[in-house]
Amino acid sequence: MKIRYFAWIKDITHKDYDLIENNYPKNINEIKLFLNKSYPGLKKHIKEDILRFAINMEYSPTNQKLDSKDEIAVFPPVSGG
Amino acid sequence: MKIRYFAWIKDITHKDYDLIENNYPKNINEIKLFLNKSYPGLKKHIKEDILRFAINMEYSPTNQKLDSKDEIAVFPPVSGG
Amino acid sequence: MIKIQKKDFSVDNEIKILKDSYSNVGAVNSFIGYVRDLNNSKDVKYLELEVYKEMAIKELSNLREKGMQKWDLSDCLIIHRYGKLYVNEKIVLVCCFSEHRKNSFEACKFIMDFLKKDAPFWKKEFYTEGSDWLQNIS
Amino acid sequence: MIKIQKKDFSVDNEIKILKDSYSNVGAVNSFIGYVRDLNNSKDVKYLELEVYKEMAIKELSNLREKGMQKWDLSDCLIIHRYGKLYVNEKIVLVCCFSEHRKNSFEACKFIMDFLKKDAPFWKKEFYTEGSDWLQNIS
Repeated sequence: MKIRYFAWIKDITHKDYDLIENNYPKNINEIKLFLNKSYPGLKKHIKEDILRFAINMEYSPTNQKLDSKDEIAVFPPVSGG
Repeated sequence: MKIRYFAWIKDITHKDYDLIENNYPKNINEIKLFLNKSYPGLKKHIKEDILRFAINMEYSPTNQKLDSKDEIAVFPPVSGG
Repeated sequence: MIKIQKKDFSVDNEIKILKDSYSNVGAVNSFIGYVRDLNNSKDVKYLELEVYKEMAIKELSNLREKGMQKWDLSDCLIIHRYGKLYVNEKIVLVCCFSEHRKNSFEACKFIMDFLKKDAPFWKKEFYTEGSDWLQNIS
Repeated sequence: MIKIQKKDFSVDNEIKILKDSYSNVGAVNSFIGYVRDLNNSKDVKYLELEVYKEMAIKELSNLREKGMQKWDLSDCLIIHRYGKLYVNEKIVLVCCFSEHRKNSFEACKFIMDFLKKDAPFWKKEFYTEGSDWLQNIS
């Protein structure tokens, strides 16, 4: 499973992505647990429900089941246009 | 007084404008009388209230008083844009 | 800026001339109107667009002024062509320059609606056979 | 057509490429977004625009498809730039092609509203001193 980071999320993770081979998160809630644990700087943003998540390039319900081959994206509110 | 004609009004008047030196119409109603008399082909369009009138390049109320130096324009509904 | 002209125009150039003066402008909404090939189920070959030029300038200037004030625009450009115009040619351009997008959209729509209703232009369409004067419905 | 690119574009050229295929199109509404010199009362020097490119293409393609269907457009073009963009440079272009003007206006507004809300782009503004990541409010 690949978890990609964008914009100021990267300023906190200090990397573009994580690759998880075993015991990968099974849904977005487990992704949040993983992030809380790996990047304490993200904790308050997760708590304030600021982050957005995409599964395979689509906004998805948080309870959607994840597969080991999925690409997850974690990013802040967008600012395009 | 100059009375100018546009679009298919000209197909009926067969001219671009009339110049009236004496006894010029004193308001738009008198313009209509003048048109009815000079161009019988305009009668039904005047009766059906299809024509639009401008005084010195502005849409104006029909009872506005006209001056001998005014430019009156007579035209059908517009179709620009 | 109001331009009533026969010749074609470049949207890029026309916008650039004005945009360069306003670095606070983040939004430009534009409308371009074209000659269509089919109208009232008839094959259009070209249009003859007649204008009451002096009044068109006055009318469009008033309309532009109203739009600028109501939506606090930095600038507004209206170009309307006249003469013989073939299918696919541009007829009209309205560009509204504002800080944020909402105002540029609303002002442009407002100006187009009233331009269609009041500006003294008349289209005569020429078909494979015959011709017709048009009238704006909406 | 969706384009996510670094380089600038010509509005005339981009419109012409599509317009030439649709002689029944009488109306093109366009929105251009620019880098502004002042934001949150700070002097902007330039932006760094980041994109999640694969998702942006997917998201904008869906949005374009929705707009095309809902307003019966003949075509729709969305260009969004990324990378380093200076004040007065174009960021985004949305063009909606329809027979009559009402649909082109409404579709363009709809697409811009959702692009601002959902498309995965992020602006980092660089000021005389310091920088800030932005967030779209409306």
